[in-house]
Order: sequence, then C-alpha cells, then structure tokens
Amino acid sequence: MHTDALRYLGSRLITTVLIIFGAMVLLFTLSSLVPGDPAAILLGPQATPEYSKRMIVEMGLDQPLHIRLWRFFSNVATGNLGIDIVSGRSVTSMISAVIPYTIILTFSAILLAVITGIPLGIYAATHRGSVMDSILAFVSVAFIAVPGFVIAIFLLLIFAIWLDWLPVLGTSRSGDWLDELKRMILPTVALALGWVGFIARLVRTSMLEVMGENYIRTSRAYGLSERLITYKYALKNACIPTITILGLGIGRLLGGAVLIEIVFARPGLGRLIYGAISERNYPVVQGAVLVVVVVFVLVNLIVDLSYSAIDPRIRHGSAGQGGGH
Amino acid sequence: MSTAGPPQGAQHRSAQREGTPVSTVSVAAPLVSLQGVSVVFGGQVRALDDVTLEIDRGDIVGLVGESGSGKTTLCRVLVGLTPPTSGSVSVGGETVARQLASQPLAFRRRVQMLLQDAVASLSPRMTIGRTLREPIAIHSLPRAQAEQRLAAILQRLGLPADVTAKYPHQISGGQARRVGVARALVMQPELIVADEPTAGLDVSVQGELLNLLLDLQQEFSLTYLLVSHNLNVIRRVTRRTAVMYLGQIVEQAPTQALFERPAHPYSAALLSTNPAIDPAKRARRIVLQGEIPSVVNPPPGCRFHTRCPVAQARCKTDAPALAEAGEGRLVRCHFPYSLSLQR
Amino acid sequence: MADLAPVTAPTPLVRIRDLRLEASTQRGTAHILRGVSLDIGRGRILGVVGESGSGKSSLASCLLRLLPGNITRLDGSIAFDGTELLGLDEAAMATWRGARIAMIFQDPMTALNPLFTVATHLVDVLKRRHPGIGRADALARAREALVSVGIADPDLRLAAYPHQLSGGMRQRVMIAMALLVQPDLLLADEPTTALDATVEAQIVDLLEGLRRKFSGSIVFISHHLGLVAQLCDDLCVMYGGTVVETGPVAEVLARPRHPYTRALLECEIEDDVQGGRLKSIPGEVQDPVAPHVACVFAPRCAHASDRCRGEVPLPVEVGDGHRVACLRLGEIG
Amino acid sequence: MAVLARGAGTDMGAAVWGTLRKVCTTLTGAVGFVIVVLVMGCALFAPWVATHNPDALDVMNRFAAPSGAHWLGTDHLGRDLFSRMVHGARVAMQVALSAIAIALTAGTALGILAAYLPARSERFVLIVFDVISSFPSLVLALAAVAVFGPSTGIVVVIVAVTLIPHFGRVARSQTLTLKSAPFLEAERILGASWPRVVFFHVLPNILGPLVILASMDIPVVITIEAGLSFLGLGVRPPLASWGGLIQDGYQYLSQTWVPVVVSSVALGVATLGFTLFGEALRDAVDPRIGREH
Repeated sequence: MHTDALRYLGSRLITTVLIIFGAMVLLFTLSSLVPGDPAAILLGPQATPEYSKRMIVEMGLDQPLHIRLWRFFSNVATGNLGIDIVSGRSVTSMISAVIPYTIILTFSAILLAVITGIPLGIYAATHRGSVMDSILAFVSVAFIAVPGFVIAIFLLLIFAIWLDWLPVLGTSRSGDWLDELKRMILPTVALALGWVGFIARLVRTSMLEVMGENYIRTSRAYGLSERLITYKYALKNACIPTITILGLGIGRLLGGAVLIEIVFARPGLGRLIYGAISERNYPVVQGAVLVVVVVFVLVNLIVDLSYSAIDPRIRHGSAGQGGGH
Repeated sequence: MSTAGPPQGAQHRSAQREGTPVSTVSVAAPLVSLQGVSVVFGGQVRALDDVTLEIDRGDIVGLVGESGSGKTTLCRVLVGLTPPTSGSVSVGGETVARQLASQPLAFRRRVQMLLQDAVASLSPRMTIGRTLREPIAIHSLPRAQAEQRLAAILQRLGLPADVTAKYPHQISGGQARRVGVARALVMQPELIVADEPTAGLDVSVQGELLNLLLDLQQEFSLTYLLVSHNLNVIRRVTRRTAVMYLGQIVEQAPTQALFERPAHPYSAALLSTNPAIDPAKRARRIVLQGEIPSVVNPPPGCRFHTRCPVAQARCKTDAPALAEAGEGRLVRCHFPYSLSLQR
Repeated sequence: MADLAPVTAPTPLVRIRDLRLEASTQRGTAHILRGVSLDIGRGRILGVVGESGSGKSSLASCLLRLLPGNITRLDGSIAFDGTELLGLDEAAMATWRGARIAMIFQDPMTALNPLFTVATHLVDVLKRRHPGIGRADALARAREALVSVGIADPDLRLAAYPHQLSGGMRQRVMIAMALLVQPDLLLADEPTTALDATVEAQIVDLLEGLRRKFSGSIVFISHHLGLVAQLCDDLCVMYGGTVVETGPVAEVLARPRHPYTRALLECEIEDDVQGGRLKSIPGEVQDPVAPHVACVFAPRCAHASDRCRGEVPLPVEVGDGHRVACLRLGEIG
Repeated sequence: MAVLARGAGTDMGAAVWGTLRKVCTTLTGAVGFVIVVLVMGCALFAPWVATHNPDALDVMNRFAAPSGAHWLGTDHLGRDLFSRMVHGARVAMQVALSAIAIALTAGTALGILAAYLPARSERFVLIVFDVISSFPSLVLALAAVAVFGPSTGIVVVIVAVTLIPHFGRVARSQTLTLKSAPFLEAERILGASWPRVVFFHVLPNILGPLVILASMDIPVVITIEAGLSFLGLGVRPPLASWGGLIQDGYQYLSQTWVPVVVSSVALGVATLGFTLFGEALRDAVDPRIGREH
C-alpha cells in the first residue's frame, strides 16, 4: 500500500518535471525563431556594429543552439529568467512584482466558482426537473459559452459606468485595502462566472450519475436517510470529476486572467505579456509564459495528489479496477 | 462408452485412444498440439504455465476452469492472437508461428474462433451482411462461389434472409451467435475454438445452439475446442476435457471418466460445485477454503496446495508433473484420486 | 383469489396477491409483473427461478419498493406480517428497509461504495437500525458479523476499502451487512452468479449455514436450478412476469405439473448420454409489451389449445402448497 | 458509439437527419440550431447579407445611431456596423473551421497511432500532449504572436496545435477501448490487415464522438480568436472580426456604448448558439462523449 502510494507520487513528479522540461524546450524553440536581432532592438537605431556585436556575445547569442539551450535551462533552474531587452531589468524581478496580482485574481475567482458552483450543482441534482433546475441549466450554459472578456465588458458597463457602484479600473494606489477589494470584485466575478456554470453543471451531472450507481442502491436498500446518502455517500464520489476539472480550470483561468487584466487595466502577468509583445520584447514574454506554465503544472500536480487523498483506489494504485467508475 | 452420437471415424479414434497411452503418437497425428506452452505477460504474469494438450482431428475437447486459470489465454494462443513465451503450438503439423510468418491468411482460414460476447463480436456500424462478407474480402475468396456458400450457410443455420440488412443491435443474442458461426464457416476452417458459446443464453435456448454446433461438426468435419463454465454443457457435448487451474492443466481425461471419477482434487471440487437437481444424483459438496491465488505470485510446489483439502507436506515443495493415471487420463497431482465425489 | 388461502399451518410471512408492475418504455407499456401471487413462508428459503425477462429480479425490487423511475403502475397487494407494504408512504417504507427487509445484490463489485471502508458501510447500517448505538459498540458488532460470515481477519477487513477485497469477500461483507440488521426477510438476487465456481460454493455453503443462525425467511433468486434444489425449501417458477408453478422444492422438481417447468427441467442437461439431441423450448420469450390476455407460455407450449390463447390461467392448488397456473392441467396430467 | 447508425437503418444521410431532428426536439437545441444556421449563413453569404461595404469609410458619419440606413449604426470611422458584423462571422467561421479541421485530422491520427504504438513511444506522445496542454491556449498564442507577429494564419495554427491534444487523447482512449473490443478481435482472427482494421473498423467507430467534440470546440475557438483580435494580436485590421469590433468600440466607450454592446452581443449569441447546438448534438448522440476530461 505504502509503496504503491510512493510509486504514484514518484511517477507524477517525473511527469511534472518532464512537462516543464518540454515546455521550456518549446519556448526556447520559439525564441530561436524570433526574427531580427534582439541586440539591435535593445540598442535602437544608433547601435554601432561593434557595440551590437559585443551585446550579442554578452547575451550568448553567438553560441551554438545546444549551448544556448543548456544555458537557458541552468539559468531558469537558478531563477534567472533573462534580461528585459528594453529596460535592461531582470525579467525575474519584473515578474515577481506583478505575479501576486494575477495569482490573487485567479485564485479568488476559482474560490468564488467553487463556493457557489458546488451548492448550485447539488441543488440542481436534488431538485431534478424543477423550474429552478432548468433556469440554472440555461444560466450555466450561458456563462460557460459567453467569453469572459465579453462578460467583463458588460459588468464594467453596467456596474461601473451606468450604475456607478464600483470603481472601475486599475488597482488602488493609496494602498487602501477596502478600495482594492472593491476593485477586485468585477474582475473576479467576470473571471469566475464561466466556472460557476461549469462547476454547477459538472456537480449536477456527476451527482445524478452517482445516484444511479449500485452502491447507492445498496444504501437505499438499507434505509439510510436521503440526506446521509446525498451528502456523505454520493457527494464524495461526485466531487472527484470536479476536482479533476479544477486543475484544468486554473490553466484556463490564467489564460482568461490575461484578458480580464487588460479590460480592467489591472497590473499582472497579462499586462506584462501584452506590453512586452508590442515592444517585441521576447525574453519578458518567454519568462512570463514559462511562469504561467509552471504555476499551471504545479497546481495540476497538487490537484492530482489531493484527488488521490479522496480516492483510495488511486492511493493504492488500483485505479480503474472495480467500483463502478 | 459413447454409443449413440459420434460418427464412425470419431468412435474409431476414441477407441484407439483408450487403448494406447496418450503420450505416444497415435496413428493419425493430432490436429492441434501444444507442447510445454507458457505465456508470461510483462515478465511476471504467468498466464499459462507448461501447457501440453493435443486435439485429434474431429474431436471435441472441453476446457474448464475459473478466472485466472488461463482458458482465454490458451484460446488466444491457439488462434495466433497471443504468441507463446515458450513452448510450441502447432496446428496441422506445422507451428502456428511459422504459418503466421509464411502464409498468415491460410492459417486464419484453418483456425477460427467464436468469441464469448457474440453481439459485441459484430462490428456495430456494419450491417450483418457486410460483416459476413468480411472474410470474403479479406481473403479475396472467389466472389460468386463464396456468395453461394454464404447463402447456403445462412440457410443451414436457419437465419432469416432479412438478417443481412440489419445491424447487430437489431438482432437477438441467439441470432448473433449464429452469425458468428456463419462468419467462421465461410472460411471453411478445420478447427473452431468456441469461447463460452452458450454464456448469456437462457437454458431454454442453449440446447438448440449446441445441437447446431454438433451437427455442423459432422457436416463440415470440424474439430472443436469448447470453453465453458457450464459443466453440464461440457459433460454432454465434449469427448475429452481439460481442467485448468492457475495457468496449468491439472487434469485431462475422457469427459465421462472425468465426471464419474475425477482424479485431481481440484477437478473433484470444481465438479462438486454443480449440484444436480435430482437429490439422488447429487454428489458430495466439496467446499475449498480461501480464494484463487494470484497468477503474479503463484504458490510454490503444487499450485493447488494452498486450497487442497488433501494436501500433504510434499505438495508444498514439489511441483507435480502431468502424469498418466490410467483410462487415458493425465493428472498433475502427487496423490491422484485422494478426494472422492462420493458421499 | 379465495382458492389461495394459506395451506401451511402458520400464516406466511409475506402474502403477495395479484402484483402488477408496469413501466413505460420506448416501445410502449412493458408488463413486467402480470399478476403475481405468492407466499413466503416463515423461516423458509424460497427459491425463485426463471429465465431472463421472467420478472424474478423485479419481484425482489417490489418487495423493497426500490424501483426505477419509469414505473407507471404498481398495484396488487404485498402483505408483510399483516402490514400492506404497497399502502405505505415512502417515509414509512424507508423504515422497513434495512430493518425488517434486507437485500444482497448480484454484483458484489459495485454494491459497495468505493470511497468508504467496510467499517463505514457496516456502522452506518447499524446506526440506522439501532439509532443511538455507540461507535465502539457498532464496530464490535460489525466485527462479530464479519467473523460469523467466515472472515478470518475482521479488523483488517473492517479497515479495507472495497477494491482491496476479492469478489467473494465483498459478497461476504454484503451478507454480514444483511445479518447485522437481523431482518425478517432477506432478499438475495443471484448472489453467487458473478462469482467463480469454487467461491460460489463457499457462499452457498455460508448461506446454508445461515439457516442455523438466522430465523428469518430468505428469497433466493437464481437461474441455476441445481443450486435452488440444493439450498431451498420452496420453489417458485416464473415465466413472462407470472408465477407458473410454486410449491415445496422436492415436490415441484419431482412432480412438475406446468408444461414450462417440465420443459425447463428437460433443458437442464444433467445426464451424460452423449450424442442425443439436446432439448430446447422453441420460440422466443414473451414480449413484455404484449397485452396480457392469454397464458404467457401458450406461444411456446406443446400442449397449448385455443383456450390457452384466449384466457389467463389462475393458480390451482394441486397438492400441499403446490400451485400451478395452467388451464390444461387436468388434460395433460 | 454506434449511435449514428442506431435506429436509422442503412442510410448515413437519414442518420444525420434523424440526429438533427432529435437535436431540435429540445428548446435549447432548436435555438442553438437556428443561431448556428444564421451564423453559417452570414459567413457563407456575407457579401450578399451585408448592406454596405464593411470597409467603406464615412468619417463624417462616425458613431451614427442605428437607423434605416445603418441598422446597427456606424463605428468610429463611420463604417457600417451590421456589415462589419456579418463579415466578422465569416472570419470567425474561417478560423474556427480550419483550425478544428487541422486539429481533428492531426489529433485523430496521432491518437490512433499512440494507441497502437509500443508503450514507450505512446508515453512520449502523451507527454507531448501534456506539454502542449500545459500552455493555456491564449497564452501559447500570445507567445507565438510575440515571435511571428499578429496574423490570421498564426491564430489558426496555434489554436489547431492547442486543440490537437484534446482530440488526440479522446481518439487514443476510444481506440484503446476498441482495441480489445470483441469485434476487432474477430477481425484479427479473420486475418484482417491493420490498415483494414484502422480505416474500416476503428475510424468509423471513433469518428462520431470526435466530430461532436469538434462541434463543441467551435465556440472555444471563436472565443480565442475574438480574444486575440480584441488585444489587436489576431486578425489584422481593417479586416472585420468580432474581437476587433469590440476593441474598436471599447476604445471609444466614453463616447458611445452602442458599438461595444452590439458587437459583444453578436459574439456572445454566436458562442452561446454553437455551445447549445454542440451540447444538444452530444446529448442526442451520447451524453457521455468527452467526459473523460
């Protein structure tokens, strides 16, 4: 039992490392395709050929590809994501300055989605076929289907411009946390709504599916109360697909956060990448994208491990055998 | 012995078989010969272990055993779906491996299989007609002749003409089984491996299918290997039976002799799990303790010793070999006949 | 129905009268049970046999009133020790489940929740049966129950999740669960069908041993006539949603009166006469959508007359508790 | 699996027709179907549906309110919004359909291949899939745009690449299930060659679910294209695209909200319509499709 769990942990860790490794190779390949000379961009039109050459040597761009790849890996491993070719600042410090905004936005959105989506899903499943169930179904699909930035624009238009209830753009400059909290509301809701619908629907379907399983019939045959069956026996099973989806959700939310940050003019990885693209500042893009990927992969790892905490079959390395899934 | 049914030839052969020891070569070479066949999956799962089995031309051999006994693997080895890890499998005097390498299609025509789940063995998005023409297309059989043959077979099997326009989910389980038989017969095979042909059929209709299989055996001079967990079917239909446990054949004997007096303790226990309806005929119930061990880590010595009611010290260390025990039977036991079915 | 007055000395535990179950399907209304009348004797094991579509599993579901959602009609009478089960509301019925009626299912692999340990399953069932029971007490009883179904290392098994147990072990756990609530009626729906032969023998042995410890009645549903003959006291033969013949097992099997029972017994090949033709019943099983206006077996019956094709036979007492539903009983002997 | 064949008999056309009818029996399915037909119609017949040249400038008439001449008004350059929206549908459908066609083909091929490859190679393919899907689509697109500059072609390629693992995994798992299916065993016992098995037996049985997944991916691709164009990193102006229209309007939000609302509603209705249709299609065929992810 114990060794199975360790083996599972080990294989999951190896896969995670391989994925991050692969992502770095992919980013590096892209970067080696960047047209033009980064040194020339950095130095502008005044660059003398000698100075430009010195710069190229300094940045190691004259080295063969595999040496540059190796250098990229060892730099990343030591936390060095390169140098912003426009300002000359360290990419790592630029990213660490803005990443808290993105992380907080993403995680408050997922938290909001979970604490509203799961109860809604349970309600819909236990009141199957009711009017409320149908309304929830339609609202869910609308939230899922309509792009997040469109929802963001509408929220902005309604609550900030027409109703003028909430401050609109950016973060609080005064450091006033209440003001900052207010400014967080719209972006968080805009980012979360799609996932509220998604989680509500997923919980509903999984719940209904689990309710049809033989082991629920066993519980019924022994007269266990409907409440015990729903909230103890069925909910745990129904949560497993939801948890799996959450891992993927973080990735999509990180992607969505980029757009939301731009709509609401909030600082964060999205704005950093956006700004860097218009400057053709590839090292910044590369560093920021890599950070997004690493966060995504690590969150997925955590999700997978917590999943095994719920499901003993994964823990014991016997997934898929027996047990109706 | 068997008086009513078997054709002249078969009777002749079975008489021969009783007279001569099994291990020596009989006059006609057996159609199927497995010699010391083992199959190991992934380096540790010993699905088959040193299986030796011969099937005479025109014979009907039964195979019984529980899950993990290796019945299915044996079938797959025989039809060339699973290569043996060691040992040799030959059909018609030439090894399956060589036939698959030199003329695979000829081997496929020679050996056919009826799969356990008859409905699922038909391609779900193809009409029955197209499924039945698959062998013709794959083997580029002469079209007109093959079509004629197919029509004759369908009629012989009592399948309605409109069945060919239907899809598998639109026909009954009994019909699906017959379609499977028809598909095999188009190839004019010599050997048919039938994996649980009556599984899932109600007892009121299984007789019809078995009668059909028996008739076809005569008409098309077929040889059968019949796998079933229904001991009544094995007892009634087959002439020889092999009992498998944990990847090994533990006993192999003429069916009637086996059911009357099993030599291996496992055979005795297995046969006793099938209580007769008539209390007068009901044998003593032998209840084995424990569960079937895993094939990944089979017990040392005799594989059955962990559950054997009559095991002795020697059984825990010495692995018995398949040895002759009279009446044309082979038994893998140090102490054959020590567990009796009699009350 | 007056002719169905109880014959056995004590009143039966359960008296089922004219039970009808219908469900809506894509092809129309399916008649799953077409007027079943049956007694379940106190302390007796009743074997219910029948082929697919005979309604034997649905009969068990009716007794527990755990039915799928597409049921459109359930009427007749199930009198359980004087209480009419069909008259109870859902809340009242729930108090019967896991108290006076318990059930063992066919597929032990899916009958237990994969995310909860054996202990959780057993303790929850006990707490529902005896509200107020302490956890330690419940665990002790669960442990005891596991021992009584032949589980050698109960503490290990209590802590185990279902996937860590073999099929036979899971079925033992299910039996232990049933024993824990000490029901008056235990329903066993093909409890050994999914098991290997030698493990099946163990479970049959266990069920037979139960007779000494268990005072309630058992309904044992199976398609294996030999098993029923060995294990049961009474036999009920079902076909097409009706009971065609019922009575003491030895009597029915030794002197079957209904043409279907006889045909079924002939299909059971027990002899080793090689070569002879195997018997089968021509035709196909009754279409559940077909209306119930005649003997359901008439289309396949060798003795069917015009009367059989136009009239529904009622059960007739032919011996001590031996009842047969056949219109031509007198003629065919 | 055998869904399209179920009940419909022999004719493939009849099967498709039957499925569509089933889709339209639900209200949401019918609404989705109508929207899909409208969007497709606009895309196919944009020049005829549009009332104006979408690129015709009329700076004197900028931010015109909706009227008989301009049904939805004009944008900041005086271009007719309705006509730009109709042409935006064309761009959206072009991007969505070509990206999905590429991803479906490549993903299915890779998925089937992975299922038949030895374990080690299969694991490599799966890791590659994992690597690709560890990039949120939009983020990978941003990285690519940073390198190659904004263009419709890049959007198509990147979206296709990010969708390949989606189809590839489903194709693989479906093929693995089929591989041990008795009817494929039967084919092997009959001696069928592997191309025959793959093309005649595996492909027809996995294509149905994959096509339905593809239809459910259409709104996802529309969203990504619109998002990139909204950032000015997708379809290049002056070509009309829904995301670009929203961006144009968003710039001038302080002056008028009409263009933003109109183009957002168009985008929202289109993605909602395709989602409703895709889900109704899935439910009509097999509600479990795509649930493994």
